[in-house]
Amino acid sequence: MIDSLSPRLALLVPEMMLLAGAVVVALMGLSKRRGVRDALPFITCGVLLLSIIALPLTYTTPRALDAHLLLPLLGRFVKPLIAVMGVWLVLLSVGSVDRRLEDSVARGRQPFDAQRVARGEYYAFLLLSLMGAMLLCNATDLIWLFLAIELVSLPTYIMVAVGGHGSRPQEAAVKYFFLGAMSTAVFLYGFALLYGSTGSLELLAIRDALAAQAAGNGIDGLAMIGIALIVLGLCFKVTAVPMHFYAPDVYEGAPTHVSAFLSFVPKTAGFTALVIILTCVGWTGHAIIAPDGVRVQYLGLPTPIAAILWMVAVLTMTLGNIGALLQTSVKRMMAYSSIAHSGYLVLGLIAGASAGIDAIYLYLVAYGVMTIATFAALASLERRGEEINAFSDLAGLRVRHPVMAWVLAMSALSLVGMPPFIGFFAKISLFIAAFEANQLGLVIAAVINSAISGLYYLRLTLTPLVAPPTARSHEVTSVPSRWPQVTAVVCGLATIVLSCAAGALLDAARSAGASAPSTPSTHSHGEHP
Amino acid sequence: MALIWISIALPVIAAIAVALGPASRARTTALIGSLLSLAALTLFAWEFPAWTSGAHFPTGEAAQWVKGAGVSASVGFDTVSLLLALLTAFLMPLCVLGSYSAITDRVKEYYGWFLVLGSSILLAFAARDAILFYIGYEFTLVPMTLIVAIYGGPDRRVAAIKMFLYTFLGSMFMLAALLYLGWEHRIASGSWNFDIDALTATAVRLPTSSQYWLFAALMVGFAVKVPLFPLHTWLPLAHDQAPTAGSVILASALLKLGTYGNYRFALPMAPAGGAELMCVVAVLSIIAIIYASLICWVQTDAKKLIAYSSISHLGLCMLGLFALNPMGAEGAVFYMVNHGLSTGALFLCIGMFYERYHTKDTDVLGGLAKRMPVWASFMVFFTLASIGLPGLNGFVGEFLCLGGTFMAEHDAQTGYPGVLGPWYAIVAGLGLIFAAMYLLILLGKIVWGPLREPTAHATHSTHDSSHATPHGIQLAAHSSHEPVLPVDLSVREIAVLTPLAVACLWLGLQPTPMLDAISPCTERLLVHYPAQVERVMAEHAASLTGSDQSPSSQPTSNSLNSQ
Amino acid sequence: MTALATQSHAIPHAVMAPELAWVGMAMLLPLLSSVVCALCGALRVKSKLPAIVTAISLASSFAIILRAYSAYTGPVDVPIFEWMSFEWGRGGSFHSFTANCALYIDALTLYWMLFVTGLGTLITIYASEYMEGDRGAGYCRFFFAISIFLFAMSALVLGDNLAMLYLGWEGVGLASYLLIGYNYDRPSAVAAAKKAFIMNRIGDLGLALGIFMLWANYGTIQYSELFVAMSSGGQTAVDWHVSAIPFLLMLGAFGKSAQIPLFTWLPDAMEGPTPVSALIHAATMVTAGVYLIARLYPFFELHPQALATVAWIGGGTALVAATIGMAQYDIKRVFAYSTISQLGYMFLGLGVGTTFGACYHTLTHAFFKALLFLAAGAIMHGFAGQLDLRKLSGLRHIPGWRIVSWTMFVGCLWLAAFPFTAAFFSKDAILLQALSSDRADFRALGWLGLLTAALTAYYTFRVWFRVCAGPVHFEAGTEAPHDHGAHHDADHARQKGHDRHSAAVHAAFHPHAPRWAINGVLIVLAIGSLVVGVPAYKAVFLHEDNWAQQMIAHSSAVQGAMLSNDHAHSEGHAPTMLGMDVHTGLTVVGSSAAIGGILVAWFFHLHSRRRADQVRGELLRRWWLGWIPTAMEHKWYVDEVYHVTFRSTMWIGAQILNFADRHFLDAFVVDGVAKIPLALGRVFRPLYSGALQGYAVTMAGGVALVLAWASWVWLRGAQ
Amino acid sequence: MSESLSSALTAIAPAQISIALAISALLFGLGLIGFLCRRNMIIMFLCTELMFQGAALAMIAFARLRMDVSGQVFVIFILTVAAAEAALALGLVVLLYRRKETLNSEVWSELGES
Repeated sequence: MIDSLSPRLALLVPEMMLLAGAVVVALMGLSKRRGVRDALPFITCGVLLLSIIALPLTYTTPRALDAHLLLPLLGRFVKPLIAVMGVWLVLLSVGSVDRRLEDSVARGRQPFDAQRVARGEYYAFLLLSLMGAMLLCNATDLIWLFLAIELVSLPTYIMVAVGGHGSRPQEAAVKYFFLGAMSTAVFLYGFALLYGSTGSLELLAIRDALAAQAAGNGIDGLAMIGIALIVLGLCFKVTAVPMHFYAPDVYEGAPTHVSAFLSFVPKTAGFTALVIILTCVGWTGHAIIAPDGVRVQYLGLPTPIAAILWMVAVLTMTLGNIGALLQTSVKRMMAYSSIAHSGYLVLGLIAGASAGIDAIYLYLVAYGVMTIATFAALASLERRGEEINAFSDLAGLRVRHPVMAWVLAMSALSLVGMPPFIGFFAKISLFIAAFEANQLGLVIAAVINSAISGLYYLRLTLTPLVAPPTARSHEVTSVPSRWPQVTAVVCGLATIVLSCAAGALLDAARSAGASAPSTPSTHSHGEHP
Repeated sequence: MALIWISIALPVIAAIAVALGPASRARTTALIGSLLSLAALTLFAWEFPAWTSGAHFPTGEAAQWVKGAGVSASVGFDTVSLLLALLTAFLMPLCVLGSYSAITDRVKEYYGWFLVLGSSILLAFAARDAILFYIGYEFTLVPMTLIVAIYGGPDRRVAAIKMFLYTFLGSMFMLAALLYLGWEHRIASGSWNFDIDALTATAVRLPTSSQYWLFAALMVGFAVKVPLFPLHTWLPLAHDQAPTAGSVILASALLKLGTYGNYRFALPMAPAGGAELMCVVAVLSIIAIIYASLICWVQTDAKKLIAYSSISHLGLCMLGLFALNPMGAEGAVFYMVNHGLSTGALFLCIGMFYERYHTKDTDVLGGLAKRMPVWASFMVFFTLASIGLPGLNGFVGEFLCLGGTFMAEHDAQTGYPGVLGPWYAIVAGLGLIFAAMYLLILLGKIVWGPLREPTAHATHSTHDSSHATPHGIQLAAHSSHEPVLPVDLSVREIAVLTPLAVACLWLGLQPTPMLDAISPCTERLLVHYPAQVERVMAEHAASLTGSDQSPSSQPTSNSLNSQ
Repeated sequence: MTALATQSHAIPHAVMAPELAWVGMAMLLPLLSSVVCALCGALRVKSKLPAIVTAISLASSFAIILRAYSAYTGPVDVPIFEWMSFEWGRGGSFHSFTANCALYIDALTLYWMLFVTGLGTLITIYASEYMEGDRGAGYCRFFFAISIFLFAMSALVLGDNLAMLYLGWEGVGLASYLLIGYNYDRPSAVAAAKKAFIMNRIGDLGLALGIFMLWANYGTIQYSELFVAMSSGGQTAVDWHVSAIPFLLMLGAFGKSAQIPLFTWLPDAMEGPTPVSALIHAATMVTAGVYLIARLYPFFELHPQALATVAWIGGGTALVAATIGMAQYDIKRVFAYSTISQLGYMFLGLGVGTTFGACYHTLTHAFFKALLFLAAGAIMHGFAGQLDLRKLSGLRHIPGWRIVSWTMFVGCLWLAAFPFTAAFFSKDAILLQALSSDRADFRALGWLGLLTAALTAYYTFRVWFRVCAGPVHFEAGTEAPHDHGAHHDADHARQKGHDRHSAAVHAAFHPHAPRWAINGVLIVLAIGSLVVGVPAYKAVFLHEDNWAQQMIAHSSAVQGAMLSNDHAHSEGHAPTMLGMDVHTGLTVVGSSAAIGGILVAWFFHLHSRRRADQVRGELLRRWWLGWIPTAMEHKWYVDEVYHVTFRSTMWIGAQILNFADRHFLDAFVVDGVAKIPLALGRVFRPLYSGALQGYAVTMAGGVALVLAWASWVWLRGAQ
Repeated sequence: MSESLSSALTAIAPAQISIALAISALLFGLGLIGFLCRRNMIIMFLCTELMFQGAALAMIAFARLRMDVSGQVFVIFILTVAAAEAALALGLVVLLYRRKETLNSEVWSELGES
């Protein structure tokens, strides 16, 4: 039945499953019985697992190739990545959405009021956001791209507002929403200009048009400004400078499980969108007529875009690392660390073509595992019902919660890039990609930045393991539900186990990164030699 | 090949066993684990075919770890790395045995991390792949920082953090250099491959300017670990705060990673750069010798004194390595092994009296020969070994390093033109006099002289003239369940020190087998240097005489990496 | 004894003789005995076993040396085992560095080993009784160190290459460190031990550099190959590298034999037990410097001024030490300075060219100086550590002390070079060479030597007349009844039964007369001093060749063996002295100096002791003369000068460096760098104030900035 | 018939297109400035809508220039997304108003570094 669908629709089976799941979960959220409401996260996981299983069956290579996608095999790597991380993100949030309401209803202090229950909506929006991220890989034209990006971010605004209680999540939501809307407008205007310059919304057509312009006398101004605006607009999604200002407040304000979601899904979607857009521009570089009339072919992005990305990369890394040094709140520090890691990822963008994209996705795998492990450890602990926020709460965690202390230590060491952990392999693959693009300066900047990051990640390692327990840290107890701890342990071990599979992951990413063969008029950059 | 991986993996398995097993059996499992690893390594060394050929064994293709980035999990030794690995494996059980009475709380973590540290050092020495070396080299930081931060002295966390960050920044420079080298190799041969031999082959053909920066970057990375002069400030703090076994492993195995790094990476990979920077590094190591010796003289804390003394001794070792002739290089490698043995033993001795008196301050403590004669004899023996008394192991290394530095100018004798000369040797010789001075002062204060015990113990020694009270000194001052230690050394402690003493004596009297094993490696190391040194000297002479016809472009450079 | 054919001047080539390996036993036996002593110490043996074992091993090594001497035909090279040797070759040129444990036996070696092991045996027997109050740990440790010393000394003398010499050199330094610091509960002893080791170490550095220089120029450090290379004019370039060799070796020799720059450690070394002072700091160790120069004598002719410097420093030290010796009150300190002074004579002899004179004086000096020290030791042993010559008098009248007094008298006669004593002839040989040399400065040194001889005679007999002659009066020393052992045995105190505290109680204290072991050794040494003079008597009366002269002539320490001997004695004009022939002149002046010194000492220190104090009082009153006696008593303030110039400046330097390292380099530089990112963080902190509009403005500004930068780059690129 | 219509239309396109683009840029700029200056949250949201309309106008102008209908299709989607955001924005504003009784956005600035 599936092959009767047009190839492009056949590829969307996992997304359809998520949609259906979202609807079911939304409805079940309203049921009176507590058991059903408690089962919601596990249903969500079930849906996600189903989509993971369905993917290899439906996303076959021949079908992908004749679906005229810009990066046909990208989905085969990105979609399972998003689904797997989605599962862990859901398990992370078990028991903490609507916790106050559920407890008061359970104790009978409040009658069950379908209006106030938000758990169903939370998981529905979560599934929708994941669906948006998956859809992004199959984008064939600008409209699809714009809708997919919006589908990723709109649900997150609500998740931030709904997830927790008190004024802080709401303040985070309002900031996140307004600044998000502004950045959406920016890259929408960019789309318009790009459409104006290339005359088509089809990504393949845009790529060929831009290549033709490049072959002629260089990409014209309108397209250049359009691409610049798109890149800057998307910087919001990946918390890159100059659009990163929301991140610290939103990560600190939002509940921990939502911050975990924000730190991974929008970042992956953002970088996928950036990869798609920059593939249109192409890393084949552009020809400059040298003074003596010889056409010199330069690898890499056109100079202005490369300059933008270079500036964005250096500023993001530096501001992220420097900002994190002074923080007393763990979640705020994780926000800055997410900014810093985006800075490293932009390095991959500049490298582009074969090495860059693979490095980005390997780094995203590693980054996902590391941050989810950290957030899961934080989510599994609480102090007098409140979330863990300050470093002093974590002091001497080893005494009462040894496993969580070790998970925090392992993930922090992996984030800093300490060798046996996956973080190290991700970082050196990024550096290698940067070398491929002759970016020695950027590598040195990244090296110095990761040395600076040693300062605050070491604090995150040593505080739970070594620091003497303080009065506050004695009150730290574990959350009733066991699932966040399970997530933390699994992701913590993954940081080491995955490093053995670093080679396999890099090869999988490499095959995904290959872009579609262009029409014969322009030469497509060869496979990786 | 399998034996190497077994000897590396065994301590990790033992660490896991310690973590899972009960705390009471932690010590024994740790001891068994480290002994097995030593046995595996000695078995490998027994039928090591390349004892005199200076080649690497086992060579050949190895499992690809990250194929895209060219990182392969290839492992192999040459005689120098095998000797240093044997030194580490030899010291591991001794340290575990030595810290039985020192560590009383969080025992499982201590032995777990200690074994992981040992296996990571072995991995670094065994690695044939630059990134694999980096993994082993870098990961030693985590267990070491935790051991110092958890089990150390009063302000241990500051020392641990400083050690971690200082070495981490240094190794970042080294990583950048290695990656740049991998990139040059990628351009030259088309694919990423981090095998050390391949990288060395490419690095040697680089133009002099890039070799210059490559050598500088590698040098900074390893100078932090060796503690060369300006970058040494973290070592005394780390030693002062580390627990006994921690500072033994830090002094004898971790510092050797720095000198081994120079031997494996900095020198062979950038001969052109190395030849030019040789004077700078030699001057730094000479300053290190004099500077650290003078500071030792005024130290009142025994452990800090030994820490500064190892800075001074390793300064001499580096000087020998940079004398660029076989005599100096062999002396340096030999010195690496000896320094590990004698300084490690000294730290153990200091740990032993620290466990009894809980103070390292030489003003408060003194004349222990009367109270602890056996300990005193061991202390005197090891101090003399590190002073470099002929007949003991320190002398041979010192003599050869000094000789190599001295001979550097007389290339007629060594066949290797060098950059250093007699004046370097004379100043380094002064350092040796200071070495004798401050170590004897330490002996004079702690071992000889009238018996001075810290006040906490005065009450226990009922009448000072009577022989040692049969029962041990009641350590009321410390936590309750501290094991009672006999006044003089217990059998366990003697069992720890005797193998070290025997090793020192044997290496002192019979250095030839080890020297013969090292010499082919050092010759292979210095194969490019005579040409480079002559070039540098020619340029230097040309610049002096102002004549500008000397070819500025280096003969060895080629237009390799133009796009 | 096979007739030693007088060889030609060239140094005989050494023959490889592996079958003579048993001579190596002479070196290894003391090592075995040290191991046995260490075991005794570990097993807490209380008996005299260590002393017996050491004595036997030394006696047997002495026998081995005697047998080797009898079987001696020519220089022999005996390999034992490989110590440090490796080769490397680059491009065809083959280089090697070999330093194996092997023996080089020639006449000089045997000459030295004879008196080293001989005296070693005698002094060990003496020490067995002297140290018996200390049985147990101290006893074993003492004899362990003595055996280590003798192993190292024999390694030094027997070794066939300079590395073995260096091993012995530092080994004897270690032994003297352990033995000086024997009473380790006395801080002064520990300080003296440290000072001795460090001063020796400074000398050792000179020696090490000399060894490297030799290896640099000749490619080998084995004596046989060195002499071959030397005789064939093998050195590569005669520049400062070659001529620096003698000066560096000289520094090593002066460090070990306590000459001018590095002599202050020897008087402090008297802190050690007296047998140690006798054996090490009088007879054997301090002669190592003389042996070194004698062994490598040809190399001292590489630089014209080398031997002259040796002579000048020798002469200078002799005079300075004699002047200080005159003003000391402690008997052992006087003898220590006399040792330095006599060593000065030996170096003077070497400098002016008579290796025979120097070596023969070493031999005679070894015997009579050991005798004097052991006598002093007996006194100290008996009088509870009393060594101040003002508090002892009239010993020869006390029953049981006659042997000690008269053997001491023999020693003093020899030290004062009384005419027709062995020392007179050996000193005469040195001064003869000096005075008959055609160099004016050597002749001046000769006269200086004669003046020092007079001073020596004076202070020697000052001690004897003060201590042994005159009315019987003595005060007990502050030490425990015997001057050894930090913690004396409880049983020993009971056995003596006297109250060890009140030193002033005269009647209750009666000296503890030495028993057969000490008296026996003293007598043997006195006879030895006589016997050692026999070759000189035969040379003077029977006009045969002096035995010592033959031995030295037969070895490498031959004057002018290598270079053409430019200042050969031109028999043309016989050197004259005061109008008479040199020989007769020297005997007349020398003996008159000795006798005059003795008479002056008799007058001041026996006849009228009050006068001595009066003279001293008058000297002190005159301001322009007053400083002399005080300066002499304070050893010309040499120690203080060293302290100020070297020790305190380095101490201040070290404190500054230590402060700089901790506060500047560590706190300021390293922590400063770590604070830069934190400071930057504070700069950017206000950007995150929390206001929504604030973020929006910054974002818009950021976008504008990035677009401007991109367009600027683009425009710049497009031109 | 359609060709003549399109050919007729294209003749006038380039001149008018720059005016349309200028207006869209003006709209976008006004929206941006309004968003930055006004404190009232509803007005801020309206300004974002204004920016959306600016983009839509640009899109229509280019569609007109290229005589390609897909640009206008994009505009329809922009309107739908803008509507979705409007719903979400107002819901959020109501939530905030219920919490803090004011629409001023400066009230919401407790998070952030002091």
